[in-house]
Amino acid sequence: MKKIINDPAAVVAESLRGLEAAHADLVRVTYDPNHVVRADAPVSGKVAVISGGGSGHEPLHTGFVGAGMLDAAVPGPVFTSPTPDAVQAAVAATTGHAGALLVVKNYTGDVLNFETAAELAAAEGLDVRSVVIDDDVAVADSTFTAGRRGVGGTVPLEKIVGAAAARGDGLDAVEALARRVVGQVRSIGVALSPPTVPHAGEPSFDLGEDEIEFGIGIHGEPGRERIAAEPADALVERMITAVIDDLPFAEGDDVLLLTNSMGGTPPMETYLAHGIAERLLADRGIRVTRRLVGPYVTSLEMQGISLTLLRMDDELTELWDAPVHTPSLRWGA
Amino acid sequence: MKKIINDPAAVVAESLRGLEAAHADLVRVTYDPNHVVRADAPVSGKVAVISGGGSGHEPLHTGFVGAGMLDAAVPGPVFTSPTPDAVQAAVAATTGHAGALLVVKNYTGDVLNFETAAELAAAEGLDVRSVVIDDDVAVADSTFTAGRRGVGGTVPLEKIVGAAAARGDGLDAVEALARRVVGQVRSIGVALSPPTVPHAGEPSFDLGEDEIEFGIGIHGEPGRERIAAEPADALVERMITAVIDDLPFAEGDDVLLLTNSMGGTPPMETYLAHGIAERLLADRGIRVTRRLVGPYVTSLEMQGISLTLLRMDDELTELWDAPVHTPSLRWGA
Amino acid sequence: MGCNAERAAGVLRAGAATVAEHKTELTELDRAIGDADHGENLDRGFAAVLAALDAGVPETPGAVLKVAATTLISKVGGAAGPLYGTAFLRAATKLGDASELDAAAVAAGLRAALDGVVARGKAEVGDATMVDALEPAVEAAERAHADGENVAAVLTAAADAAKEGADSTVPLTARKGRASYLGERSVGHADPGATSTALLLRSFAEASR
Amino acid sequence: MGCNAERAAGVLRAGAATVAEHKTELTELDRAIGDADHGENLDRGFAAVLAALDAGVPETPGAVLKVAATTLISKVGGAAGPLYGTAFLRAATKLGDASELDAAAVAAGLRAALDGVVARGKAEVGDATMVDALEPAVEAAERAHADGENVAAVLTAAADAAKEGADSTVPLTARKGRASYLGERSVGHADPGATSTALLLRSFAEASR
Ligand SMILES: Nc1ncnc2c1ncn2[C@@H]1O[C@H](COP(=O)(O)OP(=O)(O)O)[C@@H](O)[C@H]1O
Ligand SMILES: Nc1ncnc2c1ncn2[C@@H]1O[C@H](COP(=O)(O)OP(=O)(O)O)[C@@H](O)[C@H]1O
Ligand SMILES: [Mg+2]
Ligand SMILES: [Mg+2]
Ligand SMILES: [Mg+2]
Ligand SMILES: [Mg+2]
Repeated sequence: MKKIINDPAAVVAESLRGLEAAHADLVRVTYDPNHVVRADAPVSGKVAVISGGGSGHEPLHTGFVGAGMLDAAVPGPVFTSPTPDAVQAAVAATTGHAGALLVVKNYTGDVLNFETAAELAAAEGLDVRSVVIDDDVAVADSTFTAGRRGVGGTVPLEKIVGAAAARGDGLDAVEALARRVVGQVRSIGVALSPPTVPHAGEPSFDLGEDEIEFGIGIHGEPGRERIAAEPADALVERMITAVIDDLPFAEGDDVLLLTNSMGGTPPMETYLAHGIAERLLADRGIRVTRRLVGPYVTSLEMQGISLTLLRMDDELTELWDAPVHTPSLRWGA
Repeated sequence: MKKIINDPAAVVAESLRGLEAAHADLVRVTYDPNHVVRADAPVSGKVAVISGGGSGHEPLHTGFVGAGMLDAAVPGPVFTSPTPDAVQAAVAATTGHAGALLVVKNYTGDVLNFETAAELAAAEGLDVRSVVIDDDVAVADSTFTAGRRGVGGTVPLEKIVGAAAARGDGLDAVEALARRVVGQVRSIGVALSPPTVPHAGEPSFDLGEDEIEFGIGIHGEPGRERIAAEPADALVERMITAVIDDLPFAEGDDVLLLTNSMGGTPPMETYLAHGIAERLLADRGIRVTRRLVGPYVTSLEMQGISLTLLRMDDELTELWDAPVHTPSLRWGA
Repeated sequence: MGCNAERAAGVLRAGAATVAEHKTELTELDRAIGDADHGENLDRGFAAVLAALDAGVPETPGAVLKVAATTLISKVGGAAGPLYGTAFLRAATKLGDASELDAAAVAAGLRAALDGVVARGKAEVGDATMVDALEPAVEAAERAHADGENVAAVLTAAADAAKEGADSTVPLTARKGRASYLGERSVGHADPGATSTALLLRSFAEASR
Repeated sequence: MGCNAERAAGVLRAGAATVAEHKTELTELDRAIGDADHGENLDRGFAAVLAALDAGVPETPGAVLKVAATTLISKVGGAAGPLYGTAFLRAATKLGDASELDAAAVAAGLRAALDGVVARGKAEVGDATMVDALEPAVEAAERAHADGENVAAVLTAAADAAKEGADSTVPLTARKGRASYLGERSVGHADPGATSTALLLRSFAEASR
């Protein structure tokens, strides 16, 4: 394992120091328990939107803290959910009588820890709700699994919900909007190489020189199947088909397309895949009205990409377009 | 080699298709010869700022085309300078009587090809100047080498010169400003793993599990020396010292700090390195007044980072802060 | 022979030592079918439990377990943190403020722990989770107690059954937690949480002798 | 025996075939001390030269070389593109509109090519560049012509000297181009551009027989 780190145990806190130094105008970082809140928190009268999860997926979530998106992010250890006390600290720093929405990716650990934090916050008289995002079509949603995972769809979810909170929507409305977005966003990922968790020191899985893990999770969890390496055209078609067939998306739909690098895949390949996805969607009569291309939900240095489709309408489009000013997503500001 | 590509020979054009699809509001892409110009080019009466070079360094330069930065980018084949006809096409699409500045990274191929293009443009009566950036302190500037390479400093150079052109500065002023920036920007890079050029199919160099290439170039060219892997604190100190000692930067200086991922290094490590660099600069009484952290000048999927310092003053700060709206750098818009 | 607060603390210290010793092994198991952090997570938590106990051992076994519970909840994270935390919390609540535990209390505490884990995680035996170790352990403990065994013997019976239960996860397809994403590919691997449960119970049994 | 436009085109076609054949080898040399693209770059350019000649061979050898020059300038890129392009352009200019070339013209054309490369790239013999192959080649060609040799023999002498010159770059420290970044680490490797120059001249010599 070669990484630009010191002590594997300190990697999250030391990375947060860099974030803090780089974006002191946007965020405030508190350590132990680690949480990142917008510089002007708490914003009085506003529903707080809070997310978090294991670290190693940056910019998710810490890079999305700021005006128009998250009020707080709670980064756990690498690939490990934060603990309830950290979530509670973030709630305390951002949440007033308007309440808070916790955006939780569907992993057993995240769900359990955020659930516990929400209970604790409720006990202190705060109105804190959770929405669980489970957009990964790789995992069949059945009683035989922990359910679909939360992956790339988290980015548009946080952006859109953050915009709704910013324009003054109440907690009921923000929560309902979040559930609506969760209902119409789907993703799939592939990996070409494994990530290496710093404290583990070894790649999280082995992948032959000619293999691709299709339906990878963002922690290097395996997906649907291991397939032979194939040209980008075939791979992206396989991916987009899995996503479209799931919801399903249909001819005439307007969609947001997020072509996401898993970290180790550089812009050249990410844009290349994006171009193919746009073409395939056009072929199917699905209109891409908004797009985002780049590393937004990463898995350390894992090579791979994910594709996310969110069915759009006027309200979602307006909320997506609303100003946002965070370390990693910025427009209109 | 595993990459998300189809035919290695088509990788640049196919990636441009994705860029075009994703940012049709910002850029226009022309193929064969490949060049990317801002959607509203030519901007009448404005000095055109044009750059280019081998592909594989995205977002440099194509991701910086748009209002407030580049009028055109000319992407060559991977790691290979574009040819004069492509540069000429970009000049033709963007340049009027106000003339154009070509921003050229100091590599023999780029210098020769852009030089040829400038001669051809001059022959057509256009006032086209070139500025060569050579900010890489890894390479001693002597008659025994092709001179310092142009690396990370290209980003602030293009941003600042682009802002000057946008506010209406004439070609003499823009050219003089460019030379001033080149005179006070310095960079150094390290690699932890090699890039693989698509058509070559093999990593560009071999690096042992415990080795770091110190002073790497952005095409995987070797640098000063191969050192043993070391903790981030020591590595970043080695880097920042090399940069500071070179200009030299001194106590009391205001600087812009760019902590750049070479592609395969994820945000967690890039921010971690940034935090260390900020601390070391503060220790030396050098004030970081502006910063940029992320993958801005990459070398395909190479793991590594570079640090760039630019000595700032009021004018450069104002130009850095000026609105910019490109695929990969956006603020104030 | 009963078990007072000091002994309870000793039992937890032994658990912490076991986790530290098997940290790499647990993480390796988690690498195969999860995300390669189970040993790391538990060790972070139990090291904090050690530190908390070093700072002062509470008055009753129940209070000792409560310290462990809150520490694990706040330090372990992942799926295992809330689950182990709940287990210790429910056991602590069950034990109340008794100053000494007998075999009956130990068996009842284990049952409460299991109920807590199931309430939170909704796993059943056969899903290839820590429940596959804990449920047979509880049953064995109850049988041993019914047979009139003492605390150490009750815990030993639990540990033996937990070990068997953990081993039984090897041929199973995981249906809860991260490993469930693997589907049939989880077959052939011991569940990390079941394994850590068995290791912890073994260390508790040995420390209670 | 002179060399008309058709023959000149044949010579270039032979060059293109050689470049295609040695593409991987040239890229490998460039991987060692450069950026692993020299074979690829040249092959892209010469394939385009082939296509241009297939579309129609111009009237004179000079015009043939000019087509090669502009094609190489626009298709090769990198350092080698402008340098080879300049070489062919200067040679073409030197040859003027003669319809046949004799040995004197070939030697003079080679000299013009070398002058162009040096004017653009500012390299000297010993810097470990294509100049290390081209300069001795030009001198050998001039000697052969002075000795009364024919076109094929002049080119053969050039090719032999170029090969020796290319080999002579192995122990050198590169001082121009990308390889110069390596400093002493460039020692022990043949320069890719010198090697391609030698290969091209060899193919020209053979095709002109
Ligand atoms: N729903 C559940 N019920 C019971 N135990 C579970 C459940 N989900 C996961 N586990 C246990 O947690 C273990 C994984 O713990 P750990 O690796 O620390 O957390 P994470 O999976 O979040 O990284 C599994 O091996 C399994 O025994
Ligand atoms: N200044 C120069 N003068 C002469 N030849 C040069 C010079 N710089 C580079 N070369 C030649 O160019 C070759 C490299 O060509 P190529 O790999 O195609 O371009 P690049 O280095 O831009 O990738 C070198 O091997 C060398 O022979
Ligand atoms: Mg985990
Ligand atoms: Mg090159
Ligand atoms: Mg785990
Ligand atoms: Mg080269």
